Amino acid sequence: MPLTPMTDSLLSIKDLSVSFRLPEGETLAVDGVSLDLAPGEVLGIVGESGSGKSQILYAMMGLLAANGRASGQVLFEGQNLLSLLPAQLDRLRGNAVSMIFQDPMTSLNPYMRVGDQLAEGLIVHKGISRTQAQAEAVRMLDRVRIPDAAARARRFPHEFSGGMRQRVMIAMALLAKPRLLLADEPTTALDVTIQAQVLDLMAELGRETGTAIILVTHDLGVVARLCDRVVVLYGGRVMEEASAETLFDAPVHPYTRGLLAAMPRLETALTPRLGTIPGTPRSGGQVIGCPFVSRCEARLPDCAIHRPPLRDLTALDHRHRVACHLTGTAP
Amino acid sequence: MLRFIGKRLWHGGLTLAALVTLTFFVMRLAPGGPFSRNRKISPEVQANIEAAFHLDEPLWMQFGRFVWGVVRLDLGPSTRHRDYSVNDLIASGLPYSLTIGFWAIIIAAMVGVSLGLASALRRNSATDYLAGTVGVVGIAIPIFVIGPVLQAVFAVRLDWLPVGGANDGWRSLILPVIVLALPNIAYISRLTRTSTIETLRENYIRTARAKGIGWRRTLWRHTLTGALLPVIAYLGPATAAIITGSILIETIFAVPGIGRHFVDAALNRDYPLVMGITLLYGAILILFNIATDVVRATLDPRIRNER
Amino acid sequence: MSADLAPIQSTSTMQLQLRRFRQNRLAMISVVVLALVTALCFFGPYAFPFTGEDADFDVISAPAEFKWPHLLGTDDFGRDLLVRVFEGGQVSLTIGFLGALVAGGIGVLYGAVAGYVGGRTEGLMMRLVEVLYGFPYVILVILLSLLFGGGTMALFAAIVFTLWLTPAVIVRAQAQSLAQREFVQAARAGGMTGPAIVLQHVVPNCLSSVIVYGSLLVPEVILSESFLSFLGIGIKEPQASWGNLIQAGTAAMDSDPRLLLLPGGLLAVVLLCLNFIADGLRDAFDPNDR
Amino acid sequence: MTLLEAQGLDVGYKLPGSGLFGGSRFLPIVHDVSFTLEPGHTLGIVGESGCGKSTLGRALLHLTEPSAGKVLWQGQDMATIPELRRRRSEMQIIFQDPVAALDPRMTLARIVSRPLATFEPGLTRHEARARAVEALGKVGLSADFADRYPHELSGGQAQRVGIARALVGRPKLIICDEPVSALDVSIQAQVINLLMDLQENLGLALVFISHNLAVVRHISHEVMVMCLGRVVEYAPRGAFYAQPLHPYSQALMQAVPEPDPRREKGRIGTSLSGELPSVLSPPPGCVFASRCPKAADLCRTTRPDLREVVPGRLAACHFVEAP
Repeated sequence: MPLTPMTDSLLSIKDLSVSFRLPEGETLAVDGVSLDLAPGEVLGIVGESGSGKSQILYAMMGLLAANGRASGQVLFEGQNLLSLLPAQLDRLRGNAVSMIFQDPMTSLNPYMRVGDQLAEGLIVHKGISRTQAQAEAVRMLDRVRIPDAAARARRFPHEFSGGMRQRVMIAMALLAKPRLLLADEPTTALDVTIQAQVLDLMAELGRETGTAIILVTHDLGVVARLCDRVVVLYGGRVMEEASAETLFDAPVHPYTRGLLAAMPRLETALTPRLGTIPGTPRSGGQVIGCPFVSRCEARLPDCAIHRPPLRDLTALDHRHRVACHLTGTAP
Repeated sequence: MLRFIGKRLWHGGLTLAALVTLTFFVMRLAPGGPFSRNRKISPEVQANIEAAFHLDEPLWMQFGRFVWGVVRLDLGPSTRHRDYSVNDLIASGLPYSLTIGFWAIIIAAMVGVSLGLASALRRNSATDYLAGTVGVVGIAIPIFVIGPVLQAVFAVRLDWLPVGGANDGWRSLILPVIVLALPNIAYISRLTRTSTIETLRENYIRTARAKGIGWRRTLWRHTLTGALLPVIAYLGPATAAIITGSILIETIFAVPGIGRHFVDAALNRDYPLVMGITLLYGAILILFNIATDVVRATLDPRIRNER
Repeated sequence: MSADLAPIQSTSTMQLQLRRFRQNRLAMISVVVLALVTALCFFGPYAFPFTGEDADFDVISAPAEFKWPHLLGTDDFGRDLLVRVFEGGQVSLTIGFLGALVAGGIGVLYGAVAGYVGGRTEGLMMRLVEVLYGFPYVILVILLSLLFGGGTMALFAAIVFTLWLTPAVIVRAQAQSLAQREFVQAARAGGMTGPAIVLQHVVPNCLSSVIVYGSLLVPEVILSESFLSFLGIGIKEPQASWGNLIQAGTAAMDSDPRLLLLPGGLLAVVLLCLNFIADGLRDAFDPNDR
Repeated sequence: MTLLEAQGLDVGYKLPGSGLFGGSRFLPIVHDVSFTLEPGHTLGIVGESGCGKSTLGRALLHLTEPSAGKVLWQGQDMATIPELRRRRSEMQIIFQDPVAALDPRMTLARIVSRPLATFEPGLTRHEARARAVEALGKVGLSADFADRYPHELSGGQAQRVGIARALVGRPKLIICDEPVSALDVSIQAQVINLLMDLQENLGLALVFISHNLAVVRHISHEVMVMCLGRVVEYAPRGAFYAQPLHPYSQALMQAVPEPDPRREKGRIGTSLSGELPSVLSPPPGCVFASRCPKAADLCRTTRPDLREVVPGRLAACHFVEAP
């Protein structure tokens, strides 16, 4: 789904930063991230732990921890989410924008029947009756392939497997037909065959309802399976952004290339040793120059001093942007 | 659910039996007897008084007689108050102890929970510090200090309330109930505050907020259950604290409840009365523990089908 | 291999916890006040030419005029109030700290063994605790102090026997989770025997929660002693203890409030300090609600 | 000489019964597992959660007692080795959660040198510490790490300390129980390479347990696939990844997402339907029958035994033929 001109983008994040006040000082988890999303598009945000990828979603949904602060702009259908009052934000949350989380075992209310937890959103946002909402909930449970949905709706979360609970979460999120679904590592805690089921479901429902999806994950395979476009994050900053095909066929940024070399593969030829990126992933914090400099084996003297801007390599396909001084010299 | 209650009753019965047996033999082992403290009376008189109370029989016989008594709900005569049976003494004292204990728990729960919730929701606010001070005062300053002080101020000096006794209807209950409730208000408010803060950190609260159902609905429909479960679980042991406290209250405010009887009975080795009250207190405690478990089971489905 | 910042001076978990405790002003003030009161109680009486039990009949019920030697006056037997409160403090504080230490010690070992061993033995050990918990505490402690024949030692044994339950339950839960932790399994893979693991891995890691709950145990023990003495079962006249002093004070409440306020006040101050210290320790050891 | 051999191994846990004297129920987790492992070789054990691979790993060292069958260490039944704990220096284990595997109250030098107190009691404190620093060096941690504490380490560094502790007693075998699952991709690669280097330099045998087929492919010589406590396929690495025989292995291969959009976009919609069966109520027939696309009534009733379909390759399926 190529990105049409900027004006009718569903979501436009401009220079978003998220910082946390800790006793030992202020740390910057997200440092000036900008990205756009077209209606119905599936965008992947990839990064290791500490890259700040989840904090972008939490900032948008107003779910930051008490000591967290977000700055910049998050325009969703023209409204800046960061400046909305809680009551205004609540009209959108679970209605126009909804979110699913990583750990299915703890994300559902253990004391409330599953059907009621689903129906609740509809009752609040669509103002329909309880019985109508519960019927709609059962239909949605059936749609996400929960066996004998009507009976299961009356049961409690601890009677569901991990995979089933994640499908319930997806049903809950898509019940109100949102325009945007935010997914924070939805399949990380699942087994690989169950993960495949959940990814298929998300792809199917996304296409069917035209819901745009932002998928945050550390697993490059999951991104390849589900996403149209990918953003690679490191130390709270965008390192590279491109269509899935371009990113995996011709990665430019040393970090992206390093990640792909470090990932063990099933089908390509075996190499005696995996490609490695030395050192440990850096998390947030004020940094002059490129955050990846301490681990980058292709670094230039300039990388530690000047912060590489996100340049558009228009020569390749329409949207391939990279933040690296190496490309500065390239055509 | 019934199986759940049945199992709890069975466990409770076992505990009560163990409790009563232990008390029976510990009392017998304690030095001195029911009549050893009287002024000089001739050995023969002493002997047949003891025979009248079957104290000359072997221990297991006496225990058998006691158990048979319990089954017939007749706890036998009191060795100290000769003209009253244990049943009479309990019947006269119980209403007072129960009323005070009951109101103390109700007030402690209501005031404690609301203070705890308010301070958890608006942390470091005025209510938070107020609840904090009430909490610390309640826990740190014992009943037998607060009681006499309030008594001196409100009853003696200002004469708003009766100094003691129980013949002035509910007015004479106010001070005892408040003093008895204070430590539990403190404990419950601190407990509610911590459990609410922990519940607010749970992932399913984050999901509720992400559903955009508004903070009020999130609080009432999602946060409250999780926050109150540990408090309800504490209400069992709270009754034990209330029972302990009631003995003090009845001494300070001269309330004719069974708590006071117990201390005198223990000091004077009034075996039947001690056994009677122990049985009563033990039963109250176990029933209350079962009640709190049942309430928790209705709220938390995992407990319900766990057993 | 791993490019790290300059080798920082490494701080052990214990040092980290102590530093966090020191930053807690309220807790530090409480430590100072508690130390002051304890010192006064144990060394104060030496400053006076008489003991708490010497009755001086020509100064009966002297008012508090801060005049030497009876600074705060005397009770109705002519015994110096201040010295008696100090001596009472000695009794209550000794029983409090010693009682918490012994009850805590028993509780920790019982809990650590039950938690680590698991299986049927743990079931039985915990059943016993459950039964003892079922006991109305007051009956148990009164019966035990009678069983042990009254007097300070009997009181001490009765209190300790009833108060080791809570630390046992807390440490058992902690030991149970520790037994599953990988570093305990790694110790077994490292050839360590069961007892060695309990002593070197389980108990040290339970210490932090023991210290927190131990500090809560001290006020409990002091309260129990005063409670029993108040009921006339604990420390008997003429020996002074805060319990029996307060009991005497309540009887003369309206005529001479000093008799109650002095011991009661000191007891309240000690209990307040202990509670603030306990809060400080809990925040220092598991600072999750930062 | 075969280093480690499992013969018809069954492992399970006793669940405490309810009530005071309630009888305890026995929950079987691992059923009838057999294999041999040569020195310097790596056996990869792969399977989804609940398939019993971690339980098997612990039973191989008798950290949990097997309920049936035998584990032979250099030909000798481990149950009969006297003072087994003194011989544990030869067989070590590393864990999934690197930080939880280190006692938070000890310095790294003490953690790594602690096993020597049992294995080589003669060593002085100073010699033990030197051995610890040497072991830390072998896993790429400089000497100044010796006095640090676990809470000051990253996940990757903590896992290296776990490996150093395993190395200090000069083992012949290390059981790796999901050692890299909790680590980031770039750190995962570092630890995998480190394990392979150590195997080459020290002639170590490894039992590598993981749910990640790609990681297992990179490090193993032989691969064993487990499902619900049973072995469903056993084969040398090359043959297995070229042509997995058992339908479950094929399904796993199919489900693992690769960083290749064209391959993956073609895979959407091919996932299995049905849920992971629960360990508490294992199905009578084949363990994969409830989700297998080729399942027939035969599969649901009689359990296929593990048979040699091709020399050196075993599979437990009624319909599997030689490739």
